[in-house]
Amino acid sequence: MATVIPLAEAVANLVHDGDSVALEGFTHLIPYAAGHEIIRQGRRDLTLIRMTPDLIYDQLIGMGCARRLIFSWGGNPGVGSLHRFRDAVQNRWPAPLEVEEHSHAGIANAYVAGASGLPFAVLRGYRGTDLPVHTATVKPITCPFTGEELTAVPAINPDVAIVHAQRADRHGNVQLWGITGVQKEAVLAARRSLVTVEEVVEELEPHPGAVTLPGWVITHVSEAPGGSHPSYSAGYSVRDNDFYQAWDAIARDRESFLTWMDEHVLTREAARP
Amino acid sequence: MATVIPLAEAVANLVHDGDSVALEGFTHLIPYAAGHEIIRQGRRDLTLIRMTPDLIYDQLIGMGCARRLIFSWGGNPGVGSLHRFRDAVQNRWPAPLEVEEHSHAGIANAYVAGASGLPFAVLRGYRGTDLPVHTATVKPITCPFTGEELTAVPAINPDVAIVHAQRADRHGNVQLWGITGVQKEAVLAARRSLVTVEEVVEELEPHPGAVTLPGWVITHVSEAPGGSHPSYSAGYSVRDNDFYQAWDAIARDRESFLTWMDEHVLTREAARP
Amino acid sequence: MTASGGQSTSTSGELLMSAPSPQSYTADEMMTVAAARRLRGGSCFVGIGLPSLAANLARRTHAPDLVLIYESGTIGAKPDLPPLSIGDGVLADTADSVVSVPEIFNYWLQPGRIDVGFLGAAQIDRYANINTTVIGPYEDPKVRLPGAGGAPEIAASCGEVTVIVRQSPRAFVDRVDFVTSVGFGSGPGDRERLGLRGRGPRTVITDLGILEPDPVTCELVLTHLHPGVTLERARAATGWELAAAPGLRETEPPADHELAALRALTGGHRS
Amino acid sequence: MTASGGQSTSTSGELLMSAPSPQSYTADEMMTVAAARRLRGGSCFVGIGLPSLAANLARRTHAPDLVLIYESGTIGAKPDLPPLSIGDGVLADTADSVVSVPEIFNYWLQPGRIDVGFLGAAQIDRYANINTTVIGPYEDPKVRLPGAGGAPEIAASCGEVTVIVRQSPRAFVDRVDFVTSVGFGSGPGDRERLGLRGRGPRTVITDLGILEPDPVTCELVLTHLHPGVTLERARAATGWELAAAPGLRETEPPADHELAALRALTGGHRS
Repeated sequence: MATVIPLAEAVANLVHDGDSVALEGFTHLIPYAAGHEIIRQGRRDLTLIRMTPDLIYDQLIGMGCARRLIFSWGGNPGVGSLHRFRDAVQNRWPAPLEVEEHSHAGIANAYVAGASGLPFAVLRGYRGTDLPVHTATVKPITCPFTGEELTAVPAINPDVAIVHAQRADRHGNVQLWGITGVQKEAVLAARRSLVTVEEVVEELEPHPGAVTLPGWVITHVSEAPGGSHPSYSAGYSVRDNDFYQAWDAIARDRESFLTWMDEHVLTREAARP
Repeated sequence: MATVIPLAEAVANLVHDGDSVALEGFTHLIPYAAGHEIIRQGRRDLTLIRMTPDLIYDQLIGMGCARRLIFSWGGNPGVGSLHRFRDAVQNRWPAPLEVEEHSHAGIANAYVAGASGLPFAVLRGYRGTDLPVHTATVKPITCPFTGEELTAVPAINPDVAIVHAQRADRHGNVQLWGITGVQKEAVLAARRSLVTVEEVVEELEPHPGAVTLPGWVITHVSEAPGGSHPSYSAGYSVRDNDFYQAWDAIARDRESFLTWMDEHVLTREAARP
Repeated sequence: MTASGGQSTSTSGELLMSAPSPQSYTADEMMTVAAARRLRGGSCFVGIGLPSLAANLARRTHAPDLVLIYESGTIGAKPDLPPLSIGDGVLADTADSVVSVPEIFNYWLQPGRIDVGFLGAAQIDRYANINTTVIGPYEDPKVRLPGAGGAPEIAASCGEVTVIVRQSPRAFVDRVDFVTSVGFGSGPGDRERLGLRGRGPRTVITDLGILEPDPVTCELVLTHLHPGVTLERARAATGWELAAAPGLRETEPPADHELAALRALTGGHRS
Repeated sequence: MTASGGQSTSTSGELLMSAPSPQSYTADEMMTVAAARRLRGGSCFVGIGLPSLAANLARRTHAPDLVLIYESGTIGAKPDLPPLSIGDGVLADTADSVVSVPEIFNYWLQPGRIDVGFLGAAQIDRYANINTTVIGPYEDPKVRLPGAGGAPEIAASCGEVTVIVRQSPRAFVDRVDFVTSVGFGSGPGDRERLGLRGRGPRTVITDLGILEPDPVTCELVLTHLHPGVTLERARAATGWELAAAPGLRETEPPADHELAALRALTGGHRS
């Protein structure tokens, strides 16, 4: 059964140097507060996993937390490039970044395999592209019935999965709705998990489109109101498009990036409700 | 876009002699009314597919509609055996019945593969059982990353899938909730599909736990209020346990079965709302 | 049979009525209480019929937090009365989460997330292999049973398996006619060789006593006799040379509160 | 880039501003209108940015029943304004159904259920292969682009593909530096050999004209020039010897109602 504890404590318990960590949330419910806490705690050598590394991964990479990135699309959605990600790949600043690159369908299925206790997943994908040339974790597989050749990707089973949700009850049962992305799969695939929530409530009322994660498959739940900003939590907040635009200028320059991080992340405490 | 037409017309359009037909609904929302219409129209040589062939398949088999059955559990839930199914297998009455037998996990994954446009699915299953000895559609497959041996089953892509749902709108968008079983997969895996519904409404209101099937993946929708009896439609009806009990005596004897079918199915018209 | 086969139907489909005990409870009540006691908490993948009754009894007595999972996709169901079918509305209405059937098998059962799988059987053999498919040859069966349902993968993937089945020479056979669900195959090492990740059947609870696999040979041996049952009677009800475990004990009889809770669940009439 | 890359960012990340046309509409408006016209109905898997704008324009003009599908899992979204991100709340709020990301790729895209895939590109080559991954060598890139997102499987599995991209020698290259999404590979027969089941790119719409694959060679040839654009200018903006199709025509200029609808979508400022 998940225990409901403060965010700083949860991150300290769950995320260690060298871990593989998946922060998921497909443009919605992105766990920014938890990512900031990882930065504050100074974690290093992480293998960061995420379908759509966006600003939070730009920040983790730029602050030197990551050694390796497993991803399928790395950009500032609706704006352009991630400058810290680019600087790491192109100039090895602040540290070299290994990349393992997939398509969305590939990573989504790798999480499905991870959640399903299977060593690999099968899809129609990658064929004819240059991805398999550079990504060793893409292999052909033959259908034992038709002889057709398809593609296999290995399961993703992160050490830790972190997601943000609308609410949880005191037993750590979690409810999220709207665009729910690949979060259920990430949590079920991981060895340990943290769910940050907008609020902890007495009882979870049924909600259309809601996905429920029972507390017994989650390690920790932490209250982090607004913890998905500048992304959004349907029913609680809207996307801060201005910040996504502003990030382009902040992150373009190493100095302005570090100054911003110092002011807005490093010297702030995690919310302690 | 699905067209909303009367049940008799929909069955006549979609189900032909020799077709493979999946009537799904996992103990809930079982499409009895559609099954009865298939019997009335006198279809023959069907390959019937269903995870849990229960009374409706007992009736189809006993009335001689089926040549072959693909299934994973054939019984009268909570009561005992299906006497018409047994009589067909043990005594070839009224006709011999070929069986292709799986586990629930195997059929569920075969539908998933069918819905996903893949020729096969991979699971941890069947190993060590006698099922693969008798079921040719179960084969070993090796993980290209770990070398581990797992099990593959071929996709199920029925000619026709038939399911029952709570409601649809006039565009044929369908909504079902409660235990939703494998119905989405069956419809998406099939070449043609029929959804019978408790009612056609002006607008589908959001409902917790609801699955929505857009009209453009459905061929026909037919109004069939009470069409899941003696199973149930959450929000509309409850399971008629007495009928499930009573069926044991009705179906045990060929004569009493035929008399019952004549009286309750053959001489009744499909509802024409 | 996990999928709704009814209350452990015998091979001919009728309920096997166990002989009344001299005690103030029936042999079936003893069996159900003994089975419920084995569930200590965590999560349980529940077959309908006797397993469902015992799991609900456990939740009503010593294991209120036991998470019940049914193959219809209901996770954390809290029925007031044991459901009549695996897909009763009460399971969905009281569940923490209802998921699709593919999801319950792929995301929940297959990864070994569920602590205990709770199965019935038509036949069980000395290595705890289970048959719910056919009596006699597959191609020309003497009795066609309902089939596998969820059982093969429950038996493979749950942390461990508990079997509840009435003991008789027809049900307890030397070798099952058809291996629907693997216990220990042909003996030690078979589960590992097959890649089955759960520990397999740890307990077989009957109306006469409790059997457990011998730690060395994996053969089912008698570890408990229910009050009033003799070793001879248990052996006469078993189709192989049933051995008694060194520490063979008598089962603790049902406590009053256990019987009261059970009878409340079965509506007063004895199951 | 299907996954949110912004409005067809150039290889250096800035928006390529096309030169204003002498007409009462911009070249980008012509491009968007021409792209919208290609969507006749059915279903469309929509990348963010220019594809999303054009798809929403089609829904507002001649194709009100066009089913928009975004990789965030929203099926049948009906946004009032084009979303800024692929996962904008408005997509979920107005959708007929919202499904998980694995489901949108596995149950909806992969089986070939979706009629048109609508993609942007950073580079495109003569066989309509698309690059959104790197400029320069992969291990030591000159420019690191966002990557594949949903594009490889959209390009493989949709009934056909429409590409919208501004035409320049940097973007229209003889051979892409990295094949992120396959058009026709190295030419005829490659899609079949690779087992790609969709028909591939049928139309490439730019700010200068429209290109289509030659039915025999699969090479992109110019079939339409937008009003005021010369063949020479289109050739100068192309990194291979661009051929004109036999029936090269001028694109119908945007109608007033098309422009009005487009400008309503972009909030008055020209996209």
